[in-house]
Amino acid sequence: TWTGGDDLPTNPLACDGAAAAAEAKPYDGGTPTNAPDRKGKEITVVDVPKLIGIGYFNATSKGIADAAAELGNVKVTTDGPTKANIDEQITFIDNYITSGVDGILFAANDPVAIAPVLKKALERGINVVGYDANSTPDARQWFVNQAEFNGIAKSLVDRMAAEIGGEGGIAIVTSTFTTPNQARWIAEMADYAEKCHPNLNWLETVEAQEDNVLSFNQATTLINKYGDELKGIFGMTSVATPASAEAVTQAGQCGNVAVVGLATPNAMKPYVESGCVESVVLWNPVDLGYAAMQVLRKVADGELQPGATSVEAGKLGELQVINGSEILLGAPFVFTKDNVNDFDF
Amino acid sequence: MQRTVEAASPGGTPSGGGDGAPLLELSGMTKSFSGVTVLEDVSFDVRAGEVHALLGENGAGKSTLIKIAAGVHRPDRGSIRIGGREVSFASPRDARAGGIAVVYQELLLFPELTVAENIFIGHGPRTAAGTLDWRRMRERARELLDDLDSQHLDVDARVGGLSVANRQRVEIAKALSQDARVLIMDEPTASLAEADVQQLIQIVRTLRQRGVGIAYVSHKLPEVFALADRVTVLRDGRLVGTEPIAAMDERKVVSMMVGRSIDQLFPKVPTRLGEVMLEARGVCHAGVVRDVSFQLRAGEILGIAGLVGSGRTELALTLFGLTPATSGEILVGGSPVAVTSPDQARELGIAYVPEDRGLQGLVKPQTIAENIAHTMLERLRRGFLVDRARETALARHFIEALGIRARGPGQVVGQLSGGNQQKVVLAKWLAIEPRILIMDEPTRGIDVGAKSEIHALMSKLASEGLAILMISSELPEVLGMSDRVLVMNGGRVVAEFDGSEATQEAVGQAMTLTHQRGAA
Amino acid sequence: MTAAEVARPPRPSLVSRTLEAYGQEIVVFAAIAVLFVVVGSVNPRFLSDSNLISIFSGNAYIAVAAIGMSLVIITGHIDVSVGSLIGALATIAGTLAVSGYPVWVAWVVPVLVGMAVNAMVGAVIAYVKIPSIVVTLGMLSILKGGLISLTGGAWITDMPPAFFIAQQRWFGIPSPIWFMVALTAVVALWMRHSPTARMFYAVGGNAEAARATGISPERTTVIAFTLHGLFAGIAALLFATQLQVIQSTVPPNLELTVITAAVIGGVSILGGTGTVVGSTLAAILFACIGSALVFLNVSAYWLKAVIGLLILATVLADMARRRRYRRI
Amino acid sequence: MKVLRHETVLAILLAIALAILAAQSDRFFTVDNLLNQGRLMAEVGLVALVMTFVIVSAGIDLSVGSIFGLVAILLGVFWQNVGMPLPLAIVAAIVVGVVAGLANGWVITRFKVPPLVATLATLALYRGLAEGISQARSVRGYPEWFFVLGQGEVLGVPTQLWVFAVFAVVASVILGLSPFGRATYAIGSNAVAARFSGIRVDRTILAIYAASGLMSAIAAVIFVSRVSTTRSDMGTGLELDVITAVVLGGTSIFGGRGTVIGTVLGVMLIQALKNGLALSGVKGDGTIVVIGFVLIASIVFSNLFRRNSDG
Ligand SMILES: Nc1ncnc2c1ncn2[C@@H]1O[C@H](COP(=O)(O)OP(=O)(O)OP(=O)(O)O)[C@@H](O)[C@H]1O
Ligand SMILES: Nc1ncnc2c1ncn2[C@@H]1O[C@H](COP(=O)(O)OP(=O)(O)OP(=O)(O)O)[C@@H](O)[C@H]1O
Ligand SMILES: [Mg+2]
Ligand SMILES: [Mg+2]
Repeated sequence: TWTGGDDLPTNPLACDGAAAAAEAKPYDGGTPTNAPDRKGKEITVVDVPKLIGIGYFNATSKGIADAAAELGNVKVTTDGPTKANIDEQITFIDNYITSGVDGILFAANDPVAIAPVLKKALERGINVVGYDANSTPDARQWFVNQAEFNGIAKSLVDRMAAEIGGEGGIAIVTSTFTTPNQARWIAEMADYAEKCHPNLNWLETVEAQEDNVLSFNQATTLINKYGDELKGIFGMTSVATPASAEAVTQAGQCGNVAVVGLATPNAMKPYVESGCVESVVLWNPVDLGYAAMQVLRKVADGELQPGATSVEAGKLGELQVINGSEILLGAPFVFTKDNVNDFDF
Repeated sequence: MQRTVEAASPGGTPSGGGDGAPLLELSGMTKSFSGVTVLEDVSFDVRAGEVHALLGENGAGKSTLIKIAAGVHRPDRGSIRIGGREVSFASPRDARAGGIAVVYQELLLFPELTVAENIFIGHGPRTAAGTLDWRRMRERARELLDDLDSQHLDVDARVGGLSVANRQRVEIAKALSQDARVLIMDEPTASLAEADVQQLIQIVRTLRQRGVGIAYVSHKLPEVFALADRVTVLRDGRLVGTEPIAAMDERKVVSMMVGRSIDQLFPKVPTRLGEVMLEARGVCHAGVVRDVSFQLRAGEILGIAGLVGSGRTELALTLFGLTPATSGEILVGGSPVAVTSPDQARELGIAYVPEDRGLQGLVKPQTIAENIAHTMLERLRRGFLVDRARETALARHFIEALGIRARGPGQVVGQLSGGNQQKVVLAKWLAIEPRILIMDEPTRGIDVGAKSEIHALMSKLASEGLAILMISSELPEVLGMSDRVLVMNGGRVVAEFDGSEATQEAVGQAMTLTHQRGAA
Repeated sequence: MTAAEVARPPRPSLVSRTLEAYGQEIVVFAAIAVLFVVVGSVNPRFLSDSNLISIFSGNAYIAVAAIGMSLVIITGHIDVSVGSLIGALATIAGTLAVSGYPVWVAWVVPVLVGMAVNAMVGAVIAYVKIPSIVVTLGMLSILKGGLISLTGGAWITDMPPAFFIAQQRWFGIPSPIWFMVALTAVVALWMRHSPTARMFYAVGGNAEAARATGISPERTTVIAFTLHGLFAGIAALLFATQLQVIQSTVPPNLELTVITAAVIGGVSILGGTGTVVGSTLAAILFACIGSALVFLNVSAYWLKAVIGLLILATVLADMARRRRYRRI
Repeated sequence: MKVLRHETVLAILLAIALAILAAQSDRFFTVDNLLNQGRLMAEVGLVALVMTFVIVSAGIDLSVGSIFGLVAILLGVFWQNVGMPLPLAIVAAIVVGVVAGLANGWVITRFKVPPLVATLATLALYRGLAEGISQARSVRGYPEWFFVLGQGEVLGVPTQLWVFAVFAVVASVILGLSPFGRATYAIGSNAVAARFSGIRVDRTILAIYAASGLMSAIAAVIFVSRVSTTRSDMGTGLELDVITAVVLGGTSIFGGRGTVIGTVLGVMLIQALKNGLALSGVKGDGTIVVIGFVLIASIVFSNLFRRNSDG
C-alpha cells in the first residue's frame, strides 16, 4: 500500500467517531519579539499560499479578503508562487518581511523549509499565522487547522465505504508524494481503513501534480487497468477529484466506480448534479481563510494569548484551540446534491 | 579520357567573343560594406557564347561583383542590364528569373537533402496539383548529372556525405537546372583535382557551344587561358582592364593583378637534405590509407600528387593523429612513436596546415593573435594565465615575418583575404617551431601573388631544415615545389619520382595508369 | 570515366536508404511495438481498446503541439514558450465560451491569437536577428506571468456543452485522435510534397544557401512560427475542452514534453531534418510509457527515471544509426 | 572594436533599475536588504557561473536543476539512511553531482549527441533518480553548524555570498585569462579548428560539464542548508532561471562569445528586479512579465549596438 509521505506516527480515530481524547498541550507556538502595539490600528497583511492559481487557494484568499473587509482595519494582499515551490515561497515571504508588513498568513509548502524565514518574521515583530498547511510550531504563532488529519481521513474513508458497500478495490490520485498534507491524509486513511474497513482493498496511489489533464489521464489509466476490480477512487486534491470524476464519467463508469475526494464545490457541481459523484468532502476553504484572518487580527490586537482555549472568529463564532497552538475550524464538511448549489467558490 | 593540361594554349573556340547586345551588363558598380569600399566604378559584361574570365587578388572584389549580379548584394551605385534592358534585382530570385545562375565559391548546398532536391530546391518540377513531382525531379536530376558525365552520382544520396568534387558537380547541375543564359562560376575548380578540372573545362566548353554566356572567376591561370575569350582584371575593387585573351600572356595578367611582376612562380631552391625526420612504415587507416611507406628528410619538400579521394588528406590526418593509424609504424627523428591525437603530434613537432582553411584552420571570429595562440596555449602559459604580452609579440613577429597584410594582431581573421588567412594558419603552426610541416592544398583558392609568397616561404623554411610534406591537387605546384613526388591512389602510394624526373606526363600518367589498375 | 567514381561507394540498397531517411521514426515505432508486446503480455487490459483510445485521446494535444514544434526546429529554431502559450490560449477559449460568445468563436479566436502571437515572435527572431531561444525564454515569462495577472488564476467552469469539442466522438473514436491522425497525415504529406514546406528544410539546413537560392530565411521563419502558433492553438483547444474545468495556469513542463517529443521523433535539433510522423509517434510513445508504468506496477516514483533512460536509449540508437550511414 | 559592449549596456540597465527601485521603496536600497538578496541569488548565481562556460563552448546543460535535486536528496539519504557523518555525506553527494555532470559530458563527447538533447534526457533521468531514491521522504533535523553555510554570516555578510564571490572571481579569471578559457572560446566558435590545433576538445568539454555538475551540487548543499530540509523536487525549473541569467548576461547561445562578468550582472539584475518590484508593490506574476521583457530588450539593444559598431 502507501509507503510515501513522512514517518510521523498516525493516530486513527475510533470507528464510531468517538472523538479521540485531545490531551491538553501547553502553547508551543512562537512569539514575535517586541512587536509594536497594533491594537485597533490598521495593519497591512500579506497572504502567501502554497501557490496561486488553483481554485482552492482562490477560495481561501476570498475568505481572507472577506474577513479583512468585515474588520475594516486590515489591508491584505495575496501573492505567491505559480508553482508549489518552497524556494519561491520563501523568497516571497522574505521580500514582504523587508517591505515591512504587520502580519503574515501562510500555507506552507514545506513545514521545515519555511521555518527559518518565518522565525525571521517573528524576530522582526511581525505576527505570523498559518492555515491549511502547518510549519514547525515554533516558527509561527497560531495555525488554523481546517480539520485534523485523522478526522479528514475518517470522513473520506467512511464516505467511500458507505458508497461501495464496505468492500472492493480503491485507488488514490494525489498531487505528489512529497506534498505534506496529502501524505499525512493518505497515511491516516490507510491506517483508519485497516482498523475500521478491513475489506477495502488498497490497489494503488498515483501522482498527478496539480495538473488536471494529467490527473484525468492517471484516473483513466486506473479505471482501464483494474476494470471491475476498481470500485472507488479517492481524489486527494481539489484538482485530482474533479478530474477523476470526469474520467469516470467519460469512461461511462458512473455508479460502478465511486469518486470521493477533497474538492471545491464549483468544480464538482456537474458531477454531483449528474449523480456520478455522491459526496465531496471539504472544509469550507472560504471559512478557513476567513478564520485565519480573524485569528491574525486577534493576535495583533493581543486578544489571543498563549494558553487560550478558544477564540471568537467573527461570523464563525467560537473556535476551539487544540494541541497547543492550533485552532480547529471544525469537522470536515460534506457537500451533496442537496447543498452543493448553496456554495460558490 | 585523361587530357593533359592545355596550359597557355590561347583562345577557346572561334565561336567565342559573340557579338550583339551583351546578355548581362554591369556598369559603374560601386559597393561598400560598413564604410569599407570594396568595389568602385567597375564595369563588366558577358556576351552570348563567350567565356569572360574575371581575375584579381584575394579580396579584389570578384565575389562581391558576382553577388551583385546574382542579386545577393545591392550595389550602392551602378546599373545592371539584361539583354540591353535595365533591371534591378531585389533578391536572388529576380536574378534567376533574369536567366542568371551562379556557382558560388563557398559551395552553397543543403547537406541534409538529397542530390536531386539540392539541384531543384526552389524551382522543382510540379504536378498538376502544384505539389512537387519527385519522380520527374529525380529523372531530370539524373539527366543533368549525366550531361556532366557524372553517372556515378546517386541522385538520392545525401549531399552531406559527398566529396568536395561531387558537391561541385551538384552545384553546376543546380545552375544548369535553371537553363540559365548566363552562368557565373566563382572559383569552381578551387577544390578540384586535375582530372575533375579537365572535366569541368569540357563542360564549360559545351555550354559555350550552346550559346550560354559564362563569367569565370579563377586563380588558376592555365585553365583561364585554356577557356577564356576575354579577361577582366580587378585590383583593390577597381577595374584594371578588359582584354581579349589573345592580347594577354601569364606575365601580363599577373602584373595587372598584383600591380608588379612576379619574378618567379615556383621559387624552389634545391637544398642539402638532412637526416630522416619522418618515416612511415606500412601505415594504414581503415580502408582509406593502405600500407603507406615513405621517408621525409630535413630540408626536403615531399610532394604528394593524387586524384580527389585518393586518400592524401586521410594520410595526413593519420600522421597528425586525428585518425590514428590502425596498423604500421610512424617514426619521428628515427624513433618509433604512437600518434593518437593532434596534441601528441604537436608535441612531437608535427604541424598540419589543413585543406579547409575556414573549417579546419581558423576560428574566424577571433583575432590573429588569438588564432596563433591556439597551438601555443600551454607554452604561452605563465602561472595559470595566458601571457598576453608574449601572445601579442608572437603575433606581431609573424605578421612581420610572413608579410601578413593586416591592421595588427587584434584584427579579426574573418576580415582577411584568403591568402592572408592562409598565412595566419601557417603562422600558428610555425609558432610551435615544428620539425615536420604537413601542408594540405597550401594554396587552394589563393591568388597568384599570395601564392608565390607562400611558395617562397616554403622553400625558405625547407632551406632552414624544416621537413615539409606537401599535398596538392595542382600538378604544376607539386612539380614546381617538390624535391620528390609521391603519387597516391586508392589510399596507396603507387609511384615515386625524383624532382628531376617528375614531369606532367609522367606523374599524370602514373596516376591514371595505376588508377586503371586499381579499378580493375 | 572519372576519379571520383572509384571513391564512390556502391549505391545503397532501398532498405538501407529507407533506414537512413526514416531510421528514427522506425526506432520509435519499434519502441512502441515492444512496449505493447511486453506490457500487453503482463496485463492484457493494457491493450484493451478502451485503454489505447484513452491513452491516445488523452495525449493527442501533445502530439498536435509537437507538429508545430517540429516545423520550428526543422527551420533551425526552437520555442521554449509553447507550454505557456497553450495555457494562455486555453484560457482565452474558456473565457470566450463562458462569456456567451457562439462556440465557434471560442474555437477560432484562440487559434488566430496563437498564430498572431507566434508570427510576432517569428518576426522578432527573423528580422531583429535574436536567437529563438532568447526570444521564447522571454515569452515564457511574459505569457506565464501575464496569464496569472489577468485571470488571477481563477478556474473557468460551466462552459456550454457544445464547447467541449475534445469530448465528442466521431464514428466512435474521440475527436482528439482524429485531430492527431489527420493533422499528422496532412502535414506529413505537405512537408514532403509542397514546395513551400521544403523551404523549412532548406533554411534549417543552410540559411545562407537558402538565401542565395532566392528563399528568404526571414519569411520562412515567420511562416514556420505562424504555423506553429496554429497547431498550438488547436492543441490548446483539445487541452481546454477535455475536461469540464480549465485551469487558467500554465501546464507544468509542457514545453519540455513537446520539445522532447519532436527531438525523439527524429527532428534534428540542429535543423534541416525530421518528419512530423516521428514527433507524433514519439508523443504516443511517452503517453504509452506513462500508462504502461501504472500497468506494470512500476512505482510511480521511478516514472521520470524510466522516461529519461528511454529518451537516452532512443537518442543513442539514433546516433549509432547515423554513424553507420555517415560518409566522410 | 565595439562602441558599447553588452556588459556596459547591462551595467547601465542595472544602475537604472537600482535607481528606480530605490526611489519606489525606501526599504530596497538598504545594506540589509541587498545582502539578503545576495543570499537568495547565490544558488542560481553559482550554477550560472559554470553555465556561462557551457554556453560559451556552444553547449547547454538543462539537467542542472535535476542534479541539484539529486544531490540534495542524496545528501539527506547518505546522512540519515546510510548513516555517514554529515561532512562525509556532503562530500559524497557532491561527488555524485560531479559524476552526473561527467555523464552528460561523456554522452555528448563520446556519442556526439547534441548537448540540448543529451541533457534533456538526463533532466528527466536525474530528477527521476532523485524521486525514486527519496521515495517522497524529506530529510530534516540537520545539526546547527550545518546551517552556517546557508543561514549564517561571515563578517556580517551571508556565507554563501562569500562563496559566490570567490567562485565568480575564479570563474572570470579562468574564462577570461587562462588557457582553459581560450580553449573554451575556440571550441565554442569552431570546434573542428580547435581540434586541428591540438586543443583537447573532448577533455575540455568533459571538464566543463563536470564543473557544471559540481557547481549544481555545491549550490544544492547551500540550498539545503538554507532551507534546512531536503525534498526530491528541489531545483525544479532552475535551468531556465540560470539560462535566462546567462543569456541576459550577453553570452551568445551559439557559443564563442560571453563573459562571467556579464553573467554576474545578469544574475544581479534579475534578483534586483524580483526584489525591488515586490517591494514596490508589484506582484510576483507582474515581476515575471517584466523580467521577460528585460531579457528580450537587453539583447535587442546590444544587438543594435553591435550592428552599428562592427558591421
Ligand atoms: N559581407 C561582407 N562584409 C564586409 N566585408 C566584406 C563582405 N564580403 C566581402 N567583404 C570584403 O570585400 C572585399 C572583397 O571580397 P571578395 O570576396 O569579393 O574578394 P574576392 O576577389 O572574391 O577574393 P577571393 O579571391 O579570396 O575570393 C574583401 O576585402 C572582403 O573582406
Ligand atoms: N567537406 C567535406 N565534407 C565531407 N566529406 C568530405 C569533405 N571533404 C572531403 N570529404 C571526403 O573526404 C575525402 C577527401 O576529399 P578530398 O577531395 O580532400 O580528397 P582526399 O580524400 O582528401 O584525398 P586528396 O586530399 O588526395 O584529394 C573525399 O573522398 C570526400 O568523401
Ligand atoms: Mg571570392
Ligand atoms: Mg584533400
